Amino acid sequence: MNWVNAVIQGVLLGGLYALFACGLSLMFGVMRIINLAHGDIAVLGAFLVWSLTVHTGIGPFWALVPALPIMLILGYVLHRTVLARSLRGGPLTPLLTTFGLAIVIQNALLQAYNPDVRSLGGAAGDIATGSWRITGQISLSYLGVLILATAVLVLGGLQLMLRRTAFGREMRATAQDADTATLVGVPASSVYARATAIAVATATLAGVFLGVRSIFDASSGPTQLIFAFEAVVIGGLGSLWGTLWGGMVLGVAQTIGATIDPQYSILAGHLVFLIVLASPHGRSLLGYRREGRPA
Amino acid sequence: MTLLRVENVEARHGLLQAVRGVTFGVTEGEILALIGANGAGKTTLLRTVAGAHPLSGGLISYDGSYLTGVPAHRRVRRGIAYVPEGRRLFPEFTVEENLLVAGRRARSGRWNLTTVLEAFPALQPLRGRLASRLSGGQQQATAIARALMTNPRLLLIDEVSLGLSPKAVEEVYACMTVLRESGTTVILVEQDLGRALSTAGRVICLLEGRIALDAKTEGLTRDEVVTAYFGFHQARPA
Amino acid sequence: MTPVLEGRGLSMRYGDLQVLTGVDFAVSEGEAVGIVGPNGAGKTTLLNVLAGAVRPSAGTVSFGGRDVTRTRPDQRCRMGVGRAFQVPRPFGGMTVLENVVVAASYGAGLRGTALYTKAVEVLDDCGLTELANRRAESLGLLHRKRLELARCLATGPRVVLLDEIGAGLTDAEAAELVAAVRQIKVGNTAIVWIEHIVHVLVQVVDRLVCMDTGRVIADGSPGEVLGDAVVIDAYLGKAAS
Amino acid sequence: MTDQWTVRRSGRATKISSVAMVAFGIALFAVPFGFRTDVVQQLTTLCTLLMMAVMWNVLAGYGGLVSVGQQAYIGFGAYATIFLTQHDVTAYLAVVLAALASGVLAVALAPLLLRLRGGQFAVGTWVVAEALALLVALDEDLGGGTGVSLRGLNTIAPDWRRAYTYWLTLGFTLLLLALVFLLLRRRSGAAIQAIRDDEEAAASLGVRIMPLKFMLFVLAGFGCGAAGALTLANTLFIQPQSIFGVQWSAYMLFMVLVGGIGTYEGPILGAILFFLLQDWFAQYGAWYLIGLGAVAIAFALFLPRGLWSLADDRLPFRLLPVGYTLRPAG
Amino acid sequence: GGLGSSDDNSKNQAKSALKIGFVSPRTGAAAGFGEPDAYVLELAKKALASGLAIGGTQYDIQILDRDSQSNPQRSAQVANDLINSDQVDLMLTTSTPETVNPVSDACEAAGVPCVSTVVPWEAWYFGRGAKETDKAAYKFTYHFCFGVEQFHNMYTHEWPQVPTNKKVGVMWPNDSDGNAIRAALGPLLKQSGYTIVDPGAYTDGTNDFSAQIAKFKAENCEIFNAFPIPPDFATFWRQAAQQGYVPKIAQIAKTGLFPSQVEALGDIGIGLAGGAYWTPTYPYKSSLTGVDSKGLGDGYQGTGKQWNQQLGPSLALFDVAAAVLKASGNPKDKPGVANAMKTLSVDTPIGKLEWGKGPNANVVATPILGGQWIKSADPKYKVDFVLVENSSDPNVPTAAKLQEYKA
Ligand SMILES: Nc1ncnc2c1ncn2[C@@H]1O[C@H](COP(=O)(O)OP(=O)(O)OP(=O)(O)O)[C@@H](O)[C@H]1O
Ligand SMILES: Nc1ncnc2c1ncn2[C@@H]1O[C@H](COP(=O)(O)OP(=O)(O)OP(=O)(O)O)[C@@H](O)[C@H]1O
Ligand SMILES: [Mg+2]
Ligand SMILES: [Mg+2]
Repeated sequence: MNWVNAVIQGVLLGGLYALFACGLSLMFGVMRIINLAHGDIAVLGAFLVWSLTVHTGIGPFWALVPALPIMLILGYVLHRTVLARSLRGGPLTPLLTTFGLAIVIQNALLQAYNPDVRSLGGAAGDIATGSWRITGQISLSYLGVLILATAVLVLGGLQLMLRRTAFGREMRATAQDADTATLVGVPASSVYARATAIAVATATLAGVFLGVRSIFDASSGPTQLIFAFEAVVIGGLGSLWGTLWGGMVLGVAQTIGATIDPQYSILAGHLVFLIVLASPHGRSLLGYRREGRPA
Repeated sequence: MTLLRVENVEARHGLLQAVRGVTFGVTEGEILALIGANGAGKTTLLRTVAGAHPLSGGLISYDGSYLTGVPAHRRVRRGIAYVPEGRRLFPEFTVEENLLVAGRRARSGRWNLTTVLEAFPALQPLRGRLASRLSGGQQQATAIARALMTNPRLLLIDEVSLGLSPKAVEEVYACMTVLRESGTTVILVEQDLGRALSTAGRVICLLEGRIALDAKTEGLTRDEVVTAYFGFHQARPA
Repeated sequence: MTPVLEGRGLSMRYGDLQVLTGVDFAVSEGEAVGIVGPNGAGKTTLLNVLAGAVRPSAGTVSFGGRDVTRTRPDQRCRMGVGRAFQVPRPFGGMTVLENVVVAASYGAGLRGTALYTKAVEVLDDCGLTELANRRAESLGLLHRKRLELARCLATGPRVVLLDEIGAGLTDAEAAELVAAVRQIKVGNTAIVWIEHIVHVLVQVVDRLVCMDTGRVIADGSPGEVLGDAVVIDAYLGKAAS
Repeated sequence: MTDQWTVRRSGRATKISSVAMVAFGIALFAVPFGFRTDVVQQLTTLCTLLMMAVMWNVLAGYGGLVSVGQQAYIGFGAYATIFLTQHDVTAYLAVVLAALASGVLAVALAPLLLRLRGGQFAVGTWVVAEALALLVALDEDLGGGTGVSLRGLNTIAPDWRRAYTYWLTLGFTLLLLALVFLLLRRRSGAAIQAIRDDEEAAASLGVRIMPLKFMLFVLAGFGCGAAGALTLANTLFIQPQSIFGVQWSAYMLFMVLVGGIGTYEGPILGAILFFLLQDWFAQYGAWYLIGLGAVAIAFALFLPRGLWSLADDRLPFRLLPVGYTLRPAG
Repeated sequence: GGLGSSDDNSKNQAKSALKIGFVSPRTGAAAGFGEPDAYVLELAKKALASGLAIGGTQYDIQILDRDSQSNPQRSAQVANDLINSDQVDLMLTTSTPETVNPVSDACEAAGVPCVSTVVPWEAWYFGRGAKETDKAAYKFTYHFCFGVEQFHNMYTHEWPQVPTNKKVGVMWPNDSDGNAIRAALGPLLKQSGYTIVDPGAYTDGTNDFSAQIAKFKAENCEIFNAFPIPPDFATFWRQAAQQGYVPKIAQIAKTGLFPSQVEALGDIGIGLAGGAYWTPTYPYKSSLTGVDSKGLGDGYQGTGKQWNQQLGPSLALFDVAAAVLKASGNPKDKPGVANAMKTLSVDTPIGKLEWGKGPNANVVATPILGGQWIKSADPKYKVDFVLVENSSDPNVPTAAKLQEYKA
């Protein structure tokens, strides 16, 4: 029974990882920007939503209604002002930019909100603590299911958008070769900017769920970053569906590891990640699309 | 009617001036061959017109207005298409996706996926293949087809026949004739002098970034061209 | 004459796409072989197999009588198989000279003065002396092609595999190239040269091979092959007729 | 024609500048005799930063291997030192052995990690570092998650202890700089850059890819291990979460990119700049960090090739003879 | 300057100026601990503005305040800079082993006296390498803080206030506090008749605790005890609520120190039991500033924030500093100052600290009292902390009895 519960909780946890990884996957897998500021952007979004809930008294999910557009605009502007220019500097320059951005956001939040911890869980009410009790040992939390459902919707929607729509095609074209994309009429920088906007908005979503699930303060951003990166890589760069699976594999690995012994929880996730990378099958299955240069 | 006018255009790569004060005009429906030795500045000139390379002096006007400050993707929408040197296909796209991405914001016109594939029958069986897996000549054909998808009024082609088999060259030039008939203006860079002279109505020869020759192809002798090429008279090599 | 580089029964498939089908190919010391064929015929793939960039699905490759089918490309290069890519692949961040130095020091195993002499010589042969200290990424396409050739020659090969190094050259430039390639041949190096500009090719090669859809459809003296009706139909088109 | 040209590796200016740099490096050994301990201590810190920057540059700048996990070796070097001192090895000897052990760790990890590319490599190295941190935290003898202090240096008088640590750090720094120089100066230098630009083309010219990458990877492991062990000798206390923390990689990235990636001198400048920023402004807390971030962004936007490019574009000669130039003979 | 001549430096310095270094986490993960430090520093600076008269000499006092960024390497670096560049005469440091241990190590190695607090003393003393048998492991570094004993004492007096089955589910992480507690508190609690259900050490930053929750539910642990970092506890506690684990006593340490951490939990935070090393109801006064605990709390609340426990020990550090400098007779004599620490006795807001009597020569073990988080009566604040148990220091009044935790 414990094992069944571990798997279920792992899948739910995977939803959170996937959601967290979504924006990263978009930027890292598709646009090839390793965004070190992703976690901090998520926390920024959480703070924004927190401020909205405090000042207006609405619940965190309602607060998303104004917050998401704000973050979309922020992402757009971020790209137009900073990222676009640093993309021209070579493949590693965006890394430096996002590193700078990460510490700027983190410490600006620290200045603005002081080091107190915050949570959105209280304001979310029952959703944060309620659950469906399946048996004495197994329960499905409202929140976990909501996160998972959101992850499926967001990642699935973006995956469809990328693969099936003309805008998605333009985005992938821009990622492969931005200069040439402009030569076939794609407004590359605005495509990138829109993609960044989406990434920032999904980060906000993830940040809010994180805030409902636990607590956050200005320095919480980086803590989940590695799990998100792992999810992206396990799932294969460039595939958002893959990221969803990657998140779940990681989540289940962690909960099963914890069932064996709590200290193996995170370690188990890392080991599964390394095993996937090490196995020739895993690598070719997941990595060929982007990284292998055909002979 | 003059479709494109290039006035005193200068372009540089860092300290190196690749195009120096080039002036010429192209009338609608004309085919212009741009020739010149290695490093003469042909590619740079075309890229400047397409908006892929910054202008460091002079003006370019197209269809009655200046292009200064117009980004490359807008120029495409106004009808300037460029087939880059080295093809530059999107390697992770299939042939079809390569074509479609160019067609998305295209002007309307006769070219669409169907008509383009008809013009390049060799591409038909390759539709679903990744561009990175194409042979050199297949890539070249795709690159030209991709440019057509934007329904250009002015088509700039760098190194037209590079890598194409003789038969494929035939097809491409046949297509060029079709284009002219439909009123499309073409500027092509071509090293095969014979081809260039027989297809184009006019030829411009660049020498170290300057125009060394600008003439109608009718009545032009090979010797005149070769002289322009090297800046001095040189016997045709055996 | 014994073949230096020989492929027997070479087949290559990508997924369900058969790119080469039972190709036999050989080139002897000092011999120059041209390969022609329509786009997508499998010429470059054949070169890839010979150079070791891909492993054939079936068949063997031997070099100097040794089976090298499973030998890595860098090993084959050091053994004496030089290769110029169809789409040039310069090391953009390095100067032209440094590009050549890599080839001469690793491919040919030269050191010190011998290395420098070789580099200077190869640059001069390929007309790149003027550009020697330029970063390779700043070269135009045709200069890149020359650099491709220069690097290939700098590895001190016993056989060179050239893929469309002459494409896009003007007549005069082509003449220079022909002279340069003839020079290679004088040194008893075997040459395999893919080129679509047939009139340039025939000035150098002793033998011409025509491929189509992964098979060799003609093999013989240039005159024979170019006069072959099958070749005209598949490759040359009506221009030749 | 051919004898009119020759290949040159160094001009007179280059020779003078390299001799001057070597002399300066050696002169630095005398610092503890002439300066206060705080200078010695700060130079030690600077040297460890410098080692890290140089090593990261070797990997990312020359080898194209962007690692986010070099802290694995930093942490390993530090913990190996602890482990050895716990087994009665003298502290300074332990530092040297720990650096070597980190090199061995790199040898062990290379088969797994070097097969990865680009983003996979970056994340893969990071995960390895995290996994190592967790494994170390499981070991009670090494202090578990609590952290552990380096005992055994306390017996030496503080000034001498700092001087010894400094000399060892400086020695390692110069050794690493010399190794990198040799790597670049010898034919491997050009080959490494070739691999970074295009692996397959490099292979087609006879370059053995794997051994070279392996060499870079092991060198970087060794260097970072040494930096970690010396960090411990300098700070005396470590804790798995921080010594294996990803912030090291972030700092390396900062130093290398701000200084100028893929150049010999850039990371040195970057390390000095980072050190000075920290030294002057760190007391301003969050504002300092905001400023640091702003500096990073400003460099990315306005000087993407880094500080060294300013000098490089203006200097008529190279400071170090690592390149090749064609010059008229005579 | 240079090797072997470091003595010159102190001679060169103006005789009458003393420098005190103060290192605490202001940014990074532990920034919450450093939050009240700015206020405390103000108080101390004001009190020391006119300097100190020691052995007939009037000394100017300069306090050098540094941020450790919650990172050991950074802590060591700032400490070394303070020691070497600024040549501080005394070092003070507080809050979490990440900051305190490296600073202490740097001071010990350099021979600079150092006083520290807010790290359970075992994690400080043994965590830095002292053996069980060492009774005076350090020459220059001194510490005051609670330890496992105090927790044990508090728990065994507080828990009986609510009837339970004496089964304790514990969440002790694999970090400095968790390990110290597991090694020492577990056995003590067992001796006192409690059954410990320990699912094992987990790693800080774990995102799912269903395994532990399942175990606690299966074993019916009516008491729950945890030493987690705040985000882990929040995750755990929400999951526990989701999965229906409701103990009668939820005893937390390390998290729930500050009102914001409890507030953030919403309703499920009300009723959590925690320990306190200082509250404004402590009947003690700072010997340096003359401020009493209530004054300290109110003064801080005057700046707009609710009081928190850090105020007491932080101010106490300055009390100790002033006292030991005076006691030394010659504050420039570093070994002399360190020597004076051994027998120092000083009044602080957290009580009288007396070295030489504690568990060892370097440490004073300070009391920890039991309290519970309740809904605040003051409309300005959401939650309030009331003391329910005071056996470690009966001078401090309790305000209520422990209430059973209700979901
Ligand atoms: N990216 C670059 N950086 C520096 N110089 C460049 C760059 N690209 C081209 N050049 C130089 O500019 C000049 C003009 O080059 P361009 O490519 O326009 O000539 P081209 O006539 O197209 O030559 P080709 O026939 O080789 O394609 C040449 O000297 C070339 O070396
Ligand atoms: N990696 C690959 N995966 C799948 N198909 C491939 C791959 N590489 C080549 N092909 C296909 O194999 C066929 C032969 O390609 P190849 O490059 O050998 O042709 P080629 O004779 O060199 O043509 P060209 O004259 O146009 O250069 C082509 O149809 C090509 O699309
Ligand atoms: Mg060109
Ligand atoms: Mg080919």
